[in-house]
Amino acid sequence: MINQLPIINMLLFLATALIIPLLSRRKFNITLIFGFNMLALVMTSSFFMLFHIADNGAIIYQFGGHDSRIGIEFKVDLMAAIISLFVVGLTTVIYIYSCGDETEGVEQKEYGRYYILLFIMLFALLGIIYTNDLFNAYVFMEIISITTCSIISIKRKKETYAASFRYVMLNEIGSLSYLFGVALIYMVTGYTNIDFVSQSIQTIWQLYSINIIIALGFLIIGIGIKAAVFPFHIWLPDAHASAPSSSSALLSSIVVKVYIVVLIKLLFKVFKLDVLNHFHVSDILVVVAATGMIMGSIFAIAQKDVKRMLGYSSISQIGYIVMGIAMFSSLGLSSALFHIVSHGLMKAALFLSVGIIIYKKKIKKKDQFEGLAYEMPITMGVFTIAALGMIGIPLTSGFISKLTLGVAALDHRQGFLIIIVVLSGLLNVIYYLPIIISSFLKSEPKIYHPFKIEKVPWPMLTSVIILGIGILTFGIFPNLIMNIMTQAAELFGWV
Amino acid sequence: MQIIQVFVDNINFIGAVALFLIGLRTVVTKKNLIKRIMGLNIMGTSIFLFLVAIGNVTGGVPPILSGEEGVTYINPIPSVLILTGIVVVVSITVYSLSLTVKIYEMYGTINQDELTNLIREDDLHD
Amino acid sequence: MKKHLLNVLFLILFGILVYSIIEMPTMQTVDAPSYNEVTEYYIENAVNETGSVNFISAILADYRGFDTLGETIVLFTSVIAVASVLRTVKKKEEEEA
Amino acid sequence: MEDRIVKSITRMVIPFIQLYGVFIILHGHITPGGGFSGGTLIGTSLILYTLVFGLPTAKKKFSHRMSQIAESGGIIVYVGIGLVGLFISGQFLTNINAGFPLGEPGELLSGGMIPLLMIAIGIKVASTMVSLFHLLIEGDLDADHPGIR
Repeated sequence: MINQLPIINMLLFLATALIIPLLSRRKFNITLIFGFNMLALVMTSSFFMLFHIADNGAIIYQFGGHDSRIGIEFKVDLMAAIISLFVVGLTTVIYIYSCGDETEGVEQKEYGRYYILLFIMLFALLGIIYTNDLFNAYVFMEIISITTCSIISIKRKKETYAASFRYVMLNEIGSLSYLFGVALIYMVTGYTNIDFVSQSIQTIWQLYSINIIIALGFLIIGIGIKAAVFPFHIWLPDAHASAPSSSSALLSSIVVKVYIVVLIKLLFKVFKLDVLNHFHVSDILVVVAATGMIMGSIFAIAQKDVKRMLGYSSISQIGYIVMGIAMFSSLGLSSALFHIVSHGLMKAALFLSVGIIIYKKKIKKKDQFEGLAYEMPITMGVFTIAALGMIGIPLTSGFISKLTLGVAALDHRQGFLIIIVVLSGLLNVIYYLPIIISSFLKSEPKIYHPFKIEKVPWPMLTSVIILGIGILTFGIFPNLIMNIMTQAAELFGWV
Repeated sequence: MQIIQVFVDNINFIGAVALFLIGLRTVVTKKNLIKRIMGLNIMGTSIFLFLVAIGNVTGGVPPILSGEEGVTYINPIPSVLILTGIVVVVSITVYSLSLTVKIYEMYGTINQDELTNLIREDDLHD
Repeated sequence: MKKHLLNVLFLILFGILVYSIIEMPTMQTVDAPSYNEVTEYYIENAVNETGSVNFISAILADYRGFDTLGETIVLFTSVIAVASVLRTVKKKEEEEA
Repeated sequence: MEDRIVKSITRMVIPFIQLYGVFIILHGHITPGGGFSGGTLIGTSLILYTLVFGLPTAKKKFSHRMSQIAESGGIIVYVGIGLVGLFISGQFLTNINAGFPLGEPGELLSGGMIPLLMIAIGIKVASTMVSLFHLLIEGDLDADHPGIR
C-alpha cells in the first residue's frame, strides 16, 4: 500500500481539479473546504512517505508493472520526499490565504478556474519531483508552464497579459531547449530513464563528448530559464509584480524551487561528478550564482514597486541556492536544500504580507509604507521577521542557510565566496531596512491613532502567522530539518 | 571527400539545428507577437525533425507488425515522443494566441515596441 | 549594430552545433546507439504483451501510458487557461448592455 | 454567409469526415493513427461546420456544457481505466495484469485497454479542438471586428 502513495497523491489532486467544476457554484465555500481537506490528506500521506523513506530507502514505482527501462518509473528518494512535503505544506498555507483574498487577486467568476489550475499545477509539481524519466519530466514541465502562466493572466489586468505573454515565450524557449537536450541524450544513449541514461553516459561520454556537452548546455539553459537563474531572469520581475499576490507567492517560493530540484537531479543523477568536473561545470555555476547574487540585489535597490523589488530579491536568493549546488559537495547541497525551504517560507511570508497591505491599503510603492505598523501590527511584524531573515539576522532561518553556505564554501576551499555572501547580505539591508524603519517610525506623530488597527480577514492573517512562526522555528531549531537534509544530500554518492 | 560524407550523413541534424536557431532568432528579435508564436512553432518542429531522424532506419518499414520475415522496423520510441510533443506545442500555441487576442483588445497593437511604450506610459500615470 | 551582433552570435552558435557532427554516432542504421535492446524488446514482445500490432499505439497507450495521461491533461489545462483568458469578458458586456 | 452550395456540400461531407475519424480511432491498434489523429479529424469536421453555419448554430449542436463534459469525461475515463489496474493488480495503467482480454492480434477487438484509451483520447481531442476554436472566435467577436457571424 505504501508503495502506491506517490500515484495516489497525484490522483487525489487530479480528482480535486476535475470535481471542482461539478460542485455548486453558489456555495463556493464547499469547494474551498473540499480542496483544503484534499490538501490536508495529501500532506498527511507525504508525512508518512517521508518517514517510511527515511527508514526503508526510496520508493520505486513502475507504471503498468513494466521494467523501468521499458516503461515509466517513479523514484521517490529522500530529497524528493522532503521537497514534496515542502511543496504540499507551503501550498496549503498559501491556499488558506487565497480563501480570504476576495478582491485584489481574482474576479469572483474566475474562482473556480483558479482552483482548477492550482490543483493541476500541484499534480504536475508532484509528478516532476517524483519522476525518474527525462521525457516524462518534460510533459509535466509543460503542464506547469501553462498553469503558472494562466494563474498570472487570470487577474485580467492590462499589464498582466503582456507579462504573461513574455513569461510564456521564455518558458517555452526553456522547455524546447530542454526537449532538444533530451533528444540529444536519447540519440547517444537510447534511454530516457534517468538511471540507465546515467549508466550509459558514464561509459560513453569520452566517445561522444561534444554531443554530451551540448546536451548538458541545452538542459541547463532550459532549466535555468525556468528557474530564473541570473542571466535568464528577465521574465520574473514583471510576472511577479503583476500577478495576484497568492500566485506570486506560489511562483516564487514553490515553482521556481521545483525547477531547482530538477536541476539537482540532472546534475547529480544524470551526468554525475566525473563528467561535470571534466567540463568545469562547477566553476561556471559559481560565477553565474555570484553574479546573480550581487546583480539581483543591485536591481532590487533601484525598484520603487514593492512586489517588483521582491521579485529581484528572489533572483539574488536563487543565486544562493545555485551556489550551494555548485559546491558539488554534500555540505553544499544540504545548504541549498535548506535554503530552498527557508527562502520558500520567507518569500511566501513577504509576498503574502505585502498582499494583505495591497488588499487593505491599495498601495504598491516602497515609500508609502510609512507608519503602517501602527495600523497593521501583525502583518508588518511578519514582514519584518521575513525581511530580517532575508538579511540574515540570527534567530531566523535565513541566518542558518547563510551560515551553512559559508561553511560549505570554506570546506570547498573557496573562502572568497563568503565575501560575496556577506556583500549580498549588506545589499539586502539597503533595500529591506528602510521599509521596516519607515513603517515603524512616523515623521508626523500627530496622526498616530493607537486603537485604529485595520481588520484583516482571518484566513489571510492565519496563513501569514503560520509562516512567521515557521521562519522563527527553523531559525531557532534548524536541526528539525537540517539532519534529514544532510542525510538526503549524502545519498547522492559523492566521491 | 570524407568531410562531405560526414555532412551528407548528418544533414538531418544540421537542418534541425538551423531550423531551431531560425525559430529562436524569430522569437528573440521579431517585434510582431504573432511572428514570435510562429518562431516557437518552428523551434518545436525542428526538434520533431531531429527525433524523426534519430528514429529512422534506411530501408526500414513502419513499426506495424507486417508478418513477413526479415524486415527491419524503424525505431518506434521517437515517434511516440513526437506525438506527445506535438500536442503540447499546440496547446501552448493556442494559449499564447489567446493572450495575443487579449493584448490587441487592451492596447490596440501587437507590436512589441509600441506595447513597451504603452506599458511605460501606464506606469508613469500610476 | 545590435542586430548584426545578434546575427554573428547566432552564426557562432550554429557553427558550434554543427561542429558536433564530427563525433556524431552512426545514424539511420540498426547500429545506432538509440536502436538498443529497448527497441528490440518492443518489437519482439509488444504484440504478445499488449495484443496490438501497431507498436506505436502499444507504447503510447500501454508502456508509456502515463505520458499520454499527462498529454490529455495538457489539453484540458489549455482549454481552462484559454477560457480563463477569453471567456467572461463577453458575459460582462452582456450585463452592461 | 449565405451560400447554398457550400452549405449543402458541407452537410454532405461532414458525416464522411466523422466516419473516417471514428474509423481511425477504432483502428488505432491495427493501422497507423489513433486517438490523436482521429480526434483531430472529428474536431476539424465540427470546425468546418462552425465556419460554414456560424457560431450560434454550431453552439446549438455542440454547446459549452457538452464540451466541458466531454473534456472532463475523457480524463475521467482514462484515469478510471488506470484505476482498474490499480485495484486488480496493484499497478496503475496496466494492461495484461489487470485482466483486459487481449484477443487475437490484428483483429478489431484486440489490444486489451488500448482501444478504450484511444476512444477516451479521441473524444478528448475532438472536444478540445472544437472548444478552443469556439473560444478563440468568441474572443474575436468581442473585438470591433465583426468576424464570422
